[in-house]
Amino acid sequence: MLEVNTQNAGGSIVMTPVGDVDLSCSRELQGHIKRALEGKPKSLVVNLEKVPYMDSSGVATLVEAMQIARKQGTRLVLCGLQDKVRSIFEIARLDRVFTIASDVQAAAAS
Amino acid sequence: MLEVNTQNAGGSIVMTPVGDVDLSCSRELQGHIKRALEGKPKSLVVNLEKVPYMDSSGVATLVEAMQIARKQGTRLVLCGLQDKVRSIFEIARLDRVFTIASDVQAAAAS
Amino acid sequence: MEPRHVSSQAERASSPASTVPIPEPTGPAPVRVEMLSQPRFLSGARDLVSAVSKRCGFDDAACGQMALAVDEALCNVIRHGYDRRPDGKIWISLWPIEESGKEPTGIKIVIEDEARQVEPEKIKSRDLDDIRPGGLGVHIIQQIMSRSYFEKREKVGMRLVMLKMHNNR
Amino acid sequence: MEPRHVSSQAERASSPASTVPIPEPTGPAPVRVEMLSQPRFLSGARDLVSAVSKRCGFDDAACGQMALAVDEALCNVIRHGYDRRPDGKIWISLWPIEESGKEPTGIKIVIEDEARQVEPEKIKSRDLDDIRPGGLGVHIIQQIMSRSYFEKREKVGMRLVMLKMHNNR
Ligand SMILES: Nc1ncnc2c1ncn2[C@@H]1O[C@H](COP(=O)(O)OP(=O)(O)O)[C@@H](O)[C@H]1O
Ligand SMILES: Nc1ncnc2c1ncn2[C@@H]1O[C@H](COP(=O)(O)OP(=O)(O)O)[C@@H](O)[C@H]1O
Repeated sequence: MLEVNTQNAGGSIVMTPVGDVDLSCSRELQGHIKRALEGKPKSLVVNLEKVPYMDSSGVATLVEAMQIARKQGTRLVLCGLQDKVRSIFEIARLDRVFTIASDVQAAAAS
Repeated sequence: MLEVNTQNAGGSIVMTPVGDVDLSCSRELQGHIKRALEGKPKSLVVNLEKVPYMDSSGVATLVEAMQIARKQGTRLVLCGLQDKVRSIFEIARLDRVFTIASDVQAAAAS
Repeated sequence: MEPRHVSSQAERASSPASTVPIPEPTGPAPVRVEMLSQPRFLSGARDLVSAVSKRCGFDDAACGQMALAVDEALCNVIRHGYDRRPDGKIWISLWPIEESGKEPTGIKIVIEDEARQVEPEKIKSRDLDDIRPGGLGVHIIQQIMSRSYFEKREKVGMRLVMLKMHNNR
Repeated sequence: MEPRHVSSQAERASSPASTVPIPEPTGPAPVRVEMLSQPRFLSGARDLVSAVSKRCGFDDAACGQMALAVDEALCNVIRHGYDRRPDGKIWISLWPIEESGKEPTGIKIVIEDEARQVEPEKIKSRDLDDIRPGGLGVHIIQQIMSRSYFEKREKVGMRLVMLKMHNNR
């Protein structure tokens, strides 16, 4: 159900989910992220510009991803957060725990 | 409840409602339009670019406006129809009954 | 009084029927809204219908149209059924149309009230060429839905059954 | 089984209470959704809550947050209450908070289920500094709402009462 576009350029992956991320599809996103991390890429950018809404099941998936990424030395960056998505990160005080860039370009440069 | 911005330039009125037009506010729109028509302006442009949604109670208000306008010689033009609003005019086969322009500029020139 | 099931159809008046039978879900609806007959709740009902339709596999344009059809039906209940009384009850029931385990192929939407009963065959819009304010709601519903029909509920009120399939048959 | 009223509160556990009492509407809710415990219906519930909140005078950001709070509460009922069983019932009831004839000053939202009963005081999120996946839903609800509390329903299931005022008190 959840469309996820993934681009791999020289060991750096940009993943762009499309649509609301809630309990009905957060496991799907989890699957995509886990498969991407398995290859131990240099970096994984999760581009949220096409995600108008996310609930805490989506956030949990990203926290898990961050923990796996840290352990294996993959740089995990979130970017393109829309207002509603930014809001949940702020309420959960995770906006300072994640590396958050404005867009994919900034994420690559960060 | 319904925000309606009205500009009067030399006997030509441009009216811009903001928000959904449904049964909860179509009478309000009706009031605004009737007051505008009372002055027998040369033209009345109803700019719908800020109306994401309209139901048949809104359409009825515009049909009534058209009938009053015709009688008194006011030119009534609709413009800026978003997809969902265009769809109801098409279903009701009123898209050819009204003069419909793309935007306010085109409406003035039409 | 409260409708739990859509029962078998007595006194049914069909809109132009499609030839292929549509598998109508029965049993309690997985999503049901109960609302008072107040125009301020129309937007909530619309947005719920649109979101559930989306999850039934319809594209954004179709979801918007389904929201419009439901809005028109609710407006009619508020205006004609309850004469704009604000304390009438309206129920909107939604069923994804699906074979178990498969993706939905359509949606069934039923609107019920406890308002005035009218003969189903009397519920129709004006001639489209007879242009005047109003008289479009039922036409809009029929255009948008694959199939729709009104019926009298068992004791009080009316029921409008609307079916929409992906392939519009 | 079906909740028609929110009755007086026994076994209530309050979240950090505001000092000013909020006028809680009683009686049947003017809008109520009954849904099965399936994640695919979350988006419909969210969009309805957001649209009704809008009609209660909240700005878009607040409406989005209220939709999030309800989503979190529903997720918890689905996961913890019903252990992801798809056939549990959930009720969402909405009341504009208003004096008659005046514009609403807030909204009351109640979520009820027939699922496992737990002690209200045991329902809480993880420490925010103890970063791990999950454990945020209850915190999010408390942050967004002016006031919220869980209680056991009379016979089966839980009830979550959420109040949000314009001035957030
Ligand atoms: N829920 C209803 N209860 C009673 N009568 C209805 C209902 N819905 C529609 N009608 C009847 O059908 C007619 C056509 O409805 P519609 O096409 O929506 O146009 P309008 O409501 O503007 O008259 C109405 O005028 C009314 O007589
Ligand atoms: N509706 C519920 N029924 C039973 N237990 C609940 C419910 N909601 C929350 N809880 C309990 O409260 C805890 C905290 O919930 P939450 O903050 O949403 O985090 P999470 O659900 O990720 O654990 C849950 O782990 C659960 O034990």
